[in-house]
Amino acid sequence: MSVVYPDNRGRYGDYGGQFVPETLMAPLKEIEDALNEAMKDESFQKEYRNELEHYSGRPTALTYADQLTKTLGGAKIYLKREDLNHTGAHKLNNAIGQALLAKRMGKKKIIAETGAGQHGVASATVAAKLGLECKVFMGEKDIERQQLNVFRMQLLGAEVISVSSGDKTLKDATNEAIRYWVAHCDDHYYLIGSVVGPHPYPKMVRDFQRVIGDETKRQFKEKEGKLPDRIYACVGGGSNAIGMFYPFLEDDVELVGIEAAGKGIDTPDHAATLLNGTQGIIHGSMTYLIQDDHGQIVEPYSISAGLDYPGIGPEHAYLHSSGRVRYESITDAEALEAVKTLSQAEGIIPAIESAHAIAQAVKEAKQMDPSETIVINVSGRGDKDMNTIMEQFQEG
Amino acid sequence: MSVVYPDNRGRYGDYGGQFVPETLMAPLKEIEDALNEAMKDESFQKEYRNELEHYSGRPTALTYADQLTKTLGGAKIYLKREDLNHTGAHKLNNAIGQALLAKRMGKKKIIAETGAGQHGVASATVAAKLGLECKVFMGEKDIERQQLNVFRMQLLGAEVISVSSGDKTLKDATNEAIRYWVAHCDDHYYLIGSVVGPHPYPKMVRDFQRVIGDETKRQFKEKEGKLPDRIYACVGGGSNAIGMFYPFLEDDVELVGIEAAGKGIDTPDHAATLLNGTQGIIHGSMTYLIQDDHGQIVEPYSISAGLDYPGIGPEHAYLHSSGRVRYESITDAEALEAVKTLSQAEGIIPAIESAHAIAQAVKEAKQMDPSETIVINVSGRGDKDMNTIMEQFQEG
Amino acid sequence: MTQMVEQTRFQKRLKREKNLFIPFIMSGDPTPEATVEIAYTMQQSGADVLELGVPYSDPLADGPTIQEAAGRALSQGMNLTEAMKLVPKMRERGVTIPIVLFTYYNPVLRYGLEAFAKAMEENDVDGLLIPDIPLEESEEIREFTEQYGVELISLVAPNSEERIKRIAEQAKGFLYCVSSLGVTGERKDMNPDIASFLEKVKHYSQVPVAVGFGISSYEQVKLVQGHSDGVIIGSKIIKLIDAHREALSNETTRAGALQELQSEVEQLVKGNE
Amino acid sequence: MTQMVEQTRFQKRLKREKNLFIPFIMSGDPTPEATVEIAYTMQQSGADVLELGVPYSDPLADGPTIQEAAGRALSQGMNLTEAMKLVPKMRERGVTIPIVLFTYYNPVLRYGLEAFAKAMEENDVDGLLIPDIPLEESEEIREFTEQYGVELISLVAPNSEERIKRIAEQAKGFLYCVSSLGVTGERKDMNPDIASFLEKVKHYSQVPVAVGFGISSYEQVKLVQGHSDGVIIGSKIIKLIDAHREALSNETTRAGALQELQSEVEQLVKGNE
Ligand SMILES: Cc1ncc(COP(=O)(O)O)c(C=O)c1O
Ligand SMILES: Cc1ncc(COP(=O)(O)O)c(C=O)c1O
Repeated sequence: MSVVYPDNRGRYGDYGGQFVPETLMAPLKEIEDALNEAMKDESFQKEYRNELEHYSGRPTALTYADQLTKTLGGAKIYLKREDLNHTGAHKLNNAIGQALLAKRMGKKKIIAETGAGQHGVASATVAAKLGLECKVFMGEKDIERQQLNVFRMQLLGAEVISVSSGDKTLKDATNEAIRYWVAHCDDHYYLIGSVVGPHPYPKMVRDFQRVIGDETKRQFKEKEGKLPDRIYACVGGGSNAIGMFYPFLEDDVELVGIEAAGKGIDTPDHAATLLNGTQGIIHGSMTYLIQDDHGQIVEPYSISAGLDYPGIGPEHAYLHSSGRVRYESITDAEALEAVKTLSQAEGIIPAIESAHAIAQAVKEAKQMDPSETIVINVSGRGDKDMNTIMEQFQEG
Repeated sequence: MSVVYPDNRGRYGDYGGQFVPETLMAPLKEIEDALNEAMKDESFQKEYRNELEHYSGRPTALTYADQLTKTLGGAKIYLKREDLNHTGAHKLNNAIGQALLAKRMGKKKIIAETGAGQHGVASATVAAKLGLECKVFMGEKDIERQQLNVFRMQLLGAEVISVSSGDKTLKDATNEAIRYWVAHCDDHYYLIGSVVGPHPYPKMVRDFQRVIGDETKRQFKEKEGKLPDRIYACVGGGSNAIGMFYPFLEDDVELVGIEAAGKGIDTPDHAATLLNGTQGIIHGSMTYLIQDDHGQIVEPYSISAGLDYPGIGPEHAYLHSSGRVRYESITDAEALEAVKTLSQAEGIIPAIESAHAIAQAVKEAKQMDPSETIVINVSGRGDKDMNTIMEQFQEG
Repeated sequence: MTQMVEQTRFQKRLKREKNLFIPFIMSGDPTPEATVEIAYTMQQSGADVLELGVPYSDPLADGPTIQEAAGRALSQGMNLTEAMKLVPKMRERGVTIPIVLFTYYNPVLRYGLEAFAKAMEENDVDGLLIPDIPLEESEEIREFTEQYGVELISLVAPNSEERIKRIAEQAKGFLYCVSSLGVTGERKDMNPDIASFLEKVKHYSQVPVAVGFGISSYEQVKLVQGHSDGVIIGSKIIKLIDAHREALSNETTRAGALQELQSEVEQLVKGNE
Repeated sequence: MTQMVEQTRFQKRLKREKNLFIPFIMSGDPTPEATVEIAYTMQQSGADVLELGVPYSDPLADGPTIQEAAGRALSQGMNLTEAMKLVPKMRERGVTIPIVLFTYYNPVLRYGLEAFAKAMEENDVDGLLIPDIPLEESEEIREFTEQYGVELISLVAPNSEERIKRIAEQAKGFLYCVSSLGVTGERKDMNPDIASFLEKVKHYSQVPVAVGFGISSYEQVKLVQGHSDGVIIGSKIIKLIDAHREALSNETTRAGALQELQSEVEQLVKGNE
């Protein structure tokens, strides 16, 4: 792979970097050094792959969506089944990698931020598995909305720390996790859940998630003897998307990232950071974000808690500006419809996040030729969303 | 495998058979013939294995429980991860096999019974996947208790039929499914969820579940170069247990099935059919069941909806009588404690059903020598049980 | 088959072999006492054989009407032992037609096969019908019913196909033909293929062929009698009884209710006059 | 580096280089008008430099006290533009000490780097402190602050280690030493290793070395002054101000409150007499 970013300042073109308080420069350097060394160490790689295979159950399946393909009558559709990972989403790939790194660095305690609780659960899970202490920062509002995930984390032995600053949601939980880390970076490792944050996080999380794309490439070739024409993935922070896209960046494959349009990209209630945001800094990284005219960060909106983040990974900002990846957006209503579509056509209830990618793919697959092929990354399963989906369908 | 039962009447020693109304004899014969023919057909076998691999994500991992082993200081513990299957339990193995058979038989409609909803979800899932119509019979009481699973089945396109006869739970849902089947057996296939019911169901479900044991044998040999000393599995109807045990029946491996002792095997509130029940007929099969002095079936009790069945598969009755499998029982309280134990030691939240097997294994592993090895079948994940577990821990 | 010379109790009590009317009633519904009287009333209404149901917790061959009747009977404390005890009382009351016990297999197993067969004999039960044992599973109980002189009634269904011959050839008492696929309970329409099905059954059967499941009107009775030797009426009878539940439960109002019941049953099996 | 001859605005306004007292106040907390008066009061209490905070939605280097002050200021409509406009008013009121704008980087980017530097000059702002850009990311803004004569204040932390030299050597105005790992806010105990850390910093620094984060009592002020050139006090000052929130918000009661505030601040930095 000859993609040469990030540069040594952690920049992807104009994006990325380390916009953090001075106090964090040392811990970031420590992580970067440890990471570089670990990634070169065959025993670390082996340990990481071992946990992916024998703990999380990788490789995840690449499922041919027989009925969906037939119903739409267009491109041949495959689903990359990240929903089959232990704990139900791609999040664990990264959590495993970082937790192993933390352990290698001699850190006995990890901290993590979470919105809906998916990354929190993944972090609590690997912490339990590796015998680390785990604190999960979570907005007060999210704690109320996601009681089951809160309990799940506690059952796994993690401490869930309620964050009452700001809007009391994911962005604030992240702020608070960073604040806590600043004060405790000597013995705590901060396990970020997506390709966001200061360098080396976006790169590290990408490298722990690229297993999605690497596997897909191999599996797709086995099944079809070629590469897919297009690949779809939803984009919140952007980790499942970059994990899927990265190994295909230099191939002749169209890559499509789907943001959450919430109630509509022309309303204030959306989370379409690239399509409707502006350049700036969030959580230590230069990227796109949703902000007001004075540079105050604005609370985004999406029905899916995992896409409801006002920033986006800097590599996506770069791939957007370079035009290598096409970004689209899908509304709440379209995503919910796609949940239904996939459930009834394939017996797979996707996470609402993933349903954004499905909705866009369904739109486009119809227009494509049956000789063309696509892959949709099903980043997670919908079990966590059943209450939301139920409420929505019962209202509507 | 030279185990020669069931005989041609579907008997496992004294147990099994076809204690059904005359009207069902023809459909049962039709299934038996179709099954025998399909099992010999390499293309059917291939289709079945293909769905297991590329849809459900098999083989499921065999995870070494590093921390649990170290904490207990006894036998080396492995976990067979049926929780990693699509839809979260071993149930799908069987649902896939039977739905493929139904399709092959030209049936466009399937019916299924469900208690907590796990087998209902598995059936609705494969029905969606294979384009079959699906009706799921579920007791009125269970519908109230398991609203999310009801909605999940509906989202998958299944019709959930509320059963208000009898105790309005699983036993009655099964009765009602059988009644419906009797009237509609010309175009409906009845997809039973465990190794229960009249011949050929117990054999068929076993043969679709034995993939658990076959994989375990191969994986364990790869990792340890030998066979495990003991294997543990929980027993409700008995499908995950028989699926695990069957390939080991002729090996020098101790097999332990764990029933639900509910509030205690010496109280009326238990579901320990073999240990505390008596011989009789339930749902078309001669086996053990929980009944009163007049042969009326008694509603069993367990905190886990999947073990809360008054009968048990006839093959278990046979293996119990022959002494080949040792049966033990675990109370609600012990199972809940085991949920916590596994969650915190390994980052795996098991289904409460599976936790019964874990609890027994934990008890015994401590007493064993570190040179000995055991496998616990983690039949499903605990997500479905979070409300129950939360309530229990908040009460306690 | 050398003992065919001696007639069974059932055979002795059966007065004719054509146009049989076989009502099904549930022991203990609405009360054990009422059941005895209802049995007698059935005979008065023209019943040729009485099917006496034993309530069971899991009656999987039955539709809602009989399920509910079983539920009511269970809550009256009815069970296999008690149901058998009703038969001598019926005899005392004057019931002379054959009485066939209808019970699921599990209570029988629980009772003990031989003990049960012996108890049937002692209580003057003439026949036994177990809806959840097909021919293949009937060997064990058959041994004892034969030993104790009880006719084990067999069932055939429209989908029995090549099994019909085997079942019909060993049928005892009468052969119970299930009218159509499904559980007990009323049906709007009769199975249109019933005629050819019944012809086939009659061809093999040595005993009267009676049709049950879903018969609930005089028209259906007529239709079925035309092709067979008799009708079995269950759910409809249970409903007629249930309409008088309170009156039948109460000793002072019972006689009147029985009279009404008798005329309703007569209308059902004999038509409007 | 040939223009080193000319003094910056900051340097001109800084009256001494030892025992500096640098209070932090939040623009718009409790009101914009009050902020102007508070600034003057700080000068009266002995402040040598004023750190003027600009509220930000996501102040990730700040503890709860300053976060909450920012929240109050934001709800007063305060922002980067408005905060700069306060400075000429402070000058009018008589504030002659250097004023350093404290703002996170995102509002600055949104404003536009050059436009912002120019606006700082126009509004007579002397220095700029951005807590979320380390040396490595400061190049772009530095170009413009230098062009418009604004001192870009740098921070060093106890874990800066080999970075200390690089940071200290290019420090402007004063060098902000973070007392210990963590965000802004009071601390019970001071970092015991602070002395050796400060020695190292002073060794490389050409400008006064001031210590901030967590200083909240006279004892701590004394301790820190002993090892450095000054103290920066933020959260404690915000709390003192907040205790007078109502009185300060109201024009008729403001003067009295300011007087009390002055004596409280003096007590904090000068001790009990
Ligand atoms: C299932 C699922 N998909 C996608 C996302 C979005 O994250 P990312 O864009 O980093 O993949 C989340 C975040 O929680 C998620 O749970
Ligand atoms: C996770 C899980 N384990 C075990 C069982 C018990 O069934 P069986 O004994 O057939 O494996 C169930 C039934 O729903 C289940 O969901």
